[in-house]
Amino acid sequence: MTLPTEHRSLVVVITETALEQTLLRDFDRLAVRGYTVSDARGKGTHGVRDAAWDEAANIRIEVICSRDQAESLLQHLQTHYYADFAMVAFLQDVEVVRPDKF
Amino acid sequence: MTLPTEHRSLVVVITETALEQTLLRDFDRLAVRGYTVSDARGKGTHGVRDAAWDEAANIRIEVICSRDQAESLLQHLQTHYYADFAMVAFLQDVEVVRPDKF
Amino acid sequence: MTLPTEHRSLVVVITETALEQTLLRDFDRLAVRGYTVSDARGKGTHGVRDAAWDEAANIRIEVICSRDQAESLLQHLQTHYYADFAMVAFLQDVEVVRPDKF
Amino acid sequence: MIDVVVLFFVFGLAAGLARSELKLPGALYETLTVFLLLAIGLKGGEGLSRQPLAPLLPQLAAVIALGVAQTLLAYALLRGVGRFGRSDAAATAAHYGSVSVATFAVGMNWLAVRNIGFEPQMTIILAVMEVPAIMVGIVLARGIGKQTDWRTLAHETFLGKGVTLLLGGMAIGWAAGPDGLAPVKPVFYDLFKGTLALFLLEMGLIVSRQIGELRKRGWFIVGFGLLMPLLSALLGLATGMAIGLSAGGLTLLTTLAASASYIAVPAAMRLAVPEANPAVSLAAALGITFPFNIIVGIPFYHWLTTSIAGATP
Amino acid sequence: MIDVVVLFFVFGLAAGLARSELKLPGALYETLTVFLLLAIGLKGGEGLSRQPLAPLLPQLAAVIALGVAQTLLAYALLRGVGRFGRSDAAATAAHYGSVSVATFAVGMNWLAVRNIGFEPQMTIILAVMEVPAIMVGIVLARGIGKQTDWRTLAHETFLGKGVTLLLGGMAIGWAAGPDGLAPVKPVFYDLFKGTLALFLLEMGLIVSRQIGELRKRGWFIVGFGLLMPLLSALLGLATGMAIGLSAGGLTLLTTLAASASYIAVPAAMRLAVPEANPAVSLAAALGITFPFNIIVGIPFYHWLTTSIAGATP
Amino acid sequence: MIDVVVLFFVFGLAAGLARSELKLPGALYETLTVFLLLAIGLKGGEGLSRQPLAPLLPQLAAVIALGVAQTLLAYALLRGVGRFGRSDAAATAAHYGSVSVATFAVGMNWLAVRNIGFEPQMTIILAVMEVPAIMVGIVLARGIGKQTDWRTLAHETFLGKGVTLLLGGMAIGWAAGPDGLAPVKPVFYDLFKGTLALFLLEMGLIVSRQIGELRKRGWFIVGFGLLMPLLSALLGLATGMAIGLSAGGLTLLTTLAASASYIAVPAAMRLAVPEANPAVSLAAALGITFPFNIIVGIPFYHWLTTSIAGATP
Ligand SMILES: Nc1ncnc2c1ncn2[C@@H]1O[C@H](COP(=O)(O)O)[C@@H](O)[C@H]1O
Ligand SMILES: Nc1ncnc2c1ncn2[C@@H]1O[C@H](COP(=O)(O)O)[C@@H](O)[C@H]1O
Ligand SMILES: Nc1ncnc2c1ncn2[C@@H]1O[C@H](COP(=O)(O)O)[C@@H](O)[C@H]1O
Ligand code: NA
Ligand code: NA
Ligand code: NA
Repeated sequence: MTLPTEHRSLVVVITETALEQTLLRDFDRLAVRGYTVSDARGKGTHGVRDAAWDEAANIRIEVICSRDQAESLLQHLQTHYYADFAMVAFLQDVEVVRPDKF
Repeated sequence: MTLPTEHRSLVVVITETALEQTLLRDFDRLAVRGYTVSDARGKGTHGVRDAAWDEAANIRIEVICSRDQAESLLQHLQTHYYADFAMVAFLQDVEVVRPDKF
Repeated sequence: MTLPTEHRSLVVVITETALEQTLLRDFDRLAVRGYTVSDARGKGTHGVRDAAWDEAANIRIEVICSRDQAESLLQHLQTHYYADFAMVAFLQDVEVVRPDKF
Repeated sequence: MIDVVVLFFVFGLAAGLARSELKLPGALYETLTVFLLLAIGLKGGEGLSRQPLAPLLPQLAAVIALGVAQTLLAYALLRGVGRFGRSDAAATAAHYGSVSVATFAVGMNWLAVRNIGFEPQMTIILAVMEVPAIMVGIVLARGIGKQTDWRTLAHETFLGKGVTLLLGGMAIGWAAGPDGLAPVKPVFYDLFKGTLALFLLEMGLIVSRQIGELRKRGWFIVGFGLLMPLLSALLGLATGMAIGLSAGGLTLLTTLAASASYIAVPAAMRLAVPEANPAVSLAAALGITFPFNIIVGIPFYHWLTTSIAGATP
Repeated sequence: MIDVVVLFFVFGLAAGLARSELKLPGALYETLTVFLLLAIGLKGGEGLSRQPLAPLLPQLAAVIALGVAQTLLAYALLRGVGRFGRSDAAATAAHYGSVSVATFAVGMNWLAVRNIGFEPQMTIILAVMEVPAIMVGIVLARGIGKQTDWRTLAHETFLGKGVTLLLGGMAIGWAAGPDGLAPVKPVFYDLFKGTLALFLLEMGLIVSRQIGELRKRGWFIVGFGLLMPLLSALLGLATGMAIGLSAGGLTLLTTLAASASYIAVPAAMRLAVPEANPAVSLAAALGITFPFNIIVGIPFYHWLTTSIAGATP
Repeated sequence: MIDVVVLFFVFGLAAGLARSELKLPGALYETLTVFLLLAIGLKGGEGLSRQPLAPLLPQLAAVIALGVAQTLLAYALLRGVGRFGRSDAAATAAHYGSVSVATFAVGMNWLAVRNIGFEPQMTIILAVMEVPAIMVGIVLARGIGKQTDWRTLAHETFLGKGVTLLLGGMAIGWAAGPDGLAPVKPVFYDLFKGTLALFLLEMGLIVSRQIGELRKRGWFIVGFGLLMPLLSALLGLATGMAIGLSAGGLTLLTTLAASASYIAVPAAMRLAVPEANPAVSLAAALGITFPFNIIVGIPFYHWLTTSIAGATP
């Protein structure tokens, strides 16, 4: 059996919890149709963020979308947030069965 | 140094918390040997699910397995759940060092 | 538009919460520059770990780094932990826009 | 005067509607739920430990019939007047045929603040009334075919969080009796009202999220959410009089009948009738019926009880 | 004698500095915050329900001016003496021009343990004083240009968790009055001090994480974190005398002025002045000023109040 | 009569065995643990503040010896009779040579309900007895080689959550004394029993998950889990008589000796002796010994104390 799948991009953003509402509003404006958020902690160039309180907590956002939209999301993050916020973002390739959904 | 790795598939399912027990029972029946679950929230065609209470919460399930099993898992989800539940699922490629484990 | 991206490796480790501090100390020693941790539960050859209490809870660690470093992290885990701990680790390919950060 | 716990609900609702950043941790909501269910169970069990259990059986049979009747009535209205599809009608009817623990807790609190007593078996009636509507709803949606996995469903229903905690609390309260319970009363009794207040604050926030759905659905659902509890209340009142409850018990049974489930039933319907849209049922039960009952309904049901049924406190 | 709630803080601090494995769940910290904010609000609202509200207006105007003055003073010191860049100075100044609810709670507790009363409007003053410094800080960083999304910002500020819970609690307390509140007092009043103790234990752990940053920053930030509250305290004392507060009210207003925000302001600055380094402001406000105020400051401010201002309890 | 808090445990166990959907949030379990540890610490510290500390030293030496003796005895049984491998025997022995705070709390509650007093130093004995078995267990598994990272281990052990909270609570209780503690007693004292009840409900759920493992392991582990606490109890009783404890103190020390750690030791062994299978030790300590001790053991140990040792309450 071979399932007919199509390729899409997965954007993962790891950043400060304080940005959650702002980013999700941005995403809405950029016509993102869906996203998933979970809580995280971590370490990076902005130091240890151990989630002891909201100020030191991270979130992890995932968006599945077309390659084009993925690139414009990354571009948007780079322009507006990379300089001032604890943030990491990356792209991955995924296969989905309902291509029209993403 | 090059580590000898083998390729497997990673299935990621994002869906309603209410389905957790049901899906995990299904997976057991489909001979899945391991899975990982974490809590999430999100937005999609079924609206905003902000995890304020269980009814509006999501989970994120990961299964590492063979390509074949991954496809039959996706097939199973598509047949039984895609129509009626808030659910997103996708496939990715991963490299592992203990191929017999997955 | 095509965003100039570079490829890096993503190491994902799913293991017992009890190992969190130990692993993160190891990672620091292995010159890992950043990581992200989130809470999880799951099932594997060590049985069901349902996160009812810390003893039965899992964590999920992500590290983005060079392929070389990724392989030595996996090697380290294999040597020190695979035998005695509930642990799964795998590699994936990711694209990033700030290659010097990883 | 409106009870202070209801003011917490109104505050949560207002904060949610004003899109405040206020958000309570999920673990707190779950903890409050566990606490309230246990506390209600303990109190009921303590009362039952002081009386014989046998006379309960006919009362339980009566409230099971009450649950079935409410579900059928709601189904008829939703199909006939609301033009709902079969599955949606069945699922929503099950919500209204079942009961809401939070509404019960507000009713208990309303009586306690006014020093009106009620029968301890109200707790067991609460636990029992959760279930029949679920069964009826599934049969309405599916017929008595083999499609339904009744074993799993019975498991989910009888061993769900709500029923487990209510019955477990009752068993403990019954086994320990008033003296045995004394050590845990500073937590489970003295903190009940304050905890209920916090819980209702969260309920207000959750209810505020139903407004969008309500706006999409139009007026029928609002009308149904207001009318159905009143009809159910009358059925409840009649049942309560038939089984000979006191004024406080009558008010509580009427309140229970008027209430619509938003925890046990949605979870069960999601699995047993997945094609029904859960948003519609929740919008009605949570967005209309719950606020109506706790703000206006309970005092009105008590007035009904004392005036129409002639019961005296 | 040092209050027992402060001992919990010292313990948390010590455990954090000794790198103990002690870690409290994030949901507990959030829950304690919600509880304390609501409890402070309820208490203030209950008091206000017994007095006319009109005379409050000039007092509120005075404390708004106090907040603005503190922010400008802090900005001048940070720019002039500390050689901070514009954004960092503005953001840090906003922290010091605003107030800390935790410090206020310790002050309330200090007075309660000593049976010293204070005006109920102190709660509304607390809520009001959170805000002006944020506005001033943004204008200092940005000018009055169009870059700032004031609408979003006003939303974040006025409908943030802290202000929502304080004002909501006050509204409930005011509407319910002393009798109406009685049912929830076993939770929100009787458990206040113990809950504050647990909260301060967690604060101690959080403060201990600021030490690394402080070490990197050198002595100016330590000096500023000690001097600025003293200057603010004097401004607060003067303002309190001008608006005619009692001894307890004076102590609390002085404490409020001396305190530096570590919740509302960091969140607002993060979004409005993102280029400012949040670690610096937090290290000063949390790592120096907060411990100083709750351990040494509050008793000292009360002594100031009673001796210099000549107020008698 | 069985204590009400134990009924909560039985209920949790029954719900777990019946595969109920009941699940408490992880953050609640952690919060309850923190609360109980702090409360036990405060109570102990308050008592110690009223007596000289010097006479404690020989008592502490005696209980350290008691912990070492229990660990060696358990190791001998597991190796000799149970045919356990070296690592598994050492790790399991460490569980039984150490102590369980939850069992201690149930014992405290048992005495409190019966108005039987005990020495305040029991808390410090509890904290001290957590540790020696860990050291002995590691040496039994590894020898005194260099493989063990003793520094990290000492850190984990002495600065683990349990010891930190017990000692921190004691320090606060000792520094504040009875009067200083008064403001936080409505939380840490009055809510102790109810909180313990909720905690034991969760323990019941956790214990129910051990049954599968027990079934796999066969009868030796069940027998060991019942016999070992009885042997330890006798050692504890003898030690207690030697150091001159009161009847309540004797009962508690016997209970402590009989108890097996399921928090501190598993965590330490996981890191220091990773090749030992943690499931076996936990199944015995949690699945057999814990329920045995809290349901049957404590009343029996008290009976032993009063009859064999001739102590009078
Ligand atoms: N190399 C990395 N791998 C995985 N996560 C990272 C990495 N670097 C940073 N992070 C995550 O991204 C957050 C912000 O990173 P930074 O801006 O580097 O401080 C950190 O708190 C981590 O959670
Ligand atoms: N494009 C997407 N990218 C990432 N997650 C998504 C996406 N669409 C939906 N989701 C997640 O999947 C859940 C169910 O999706 P849906 O069935 O579209 O409502 C949502 O609540 C999100 O958590
Ligand atoms: N095939 C798998 N796919 C996804 N997660 C897994 C898989 N196997 C194990 N895990 C996760 O890794 C943890 C440890 O695995 P194990 O060592 O196999 O018990 C489990 O508790 C799961 O969370
Ligand atoms: Na009903
Ligand atoms: Na200030
Ligand atoms: Na022992």
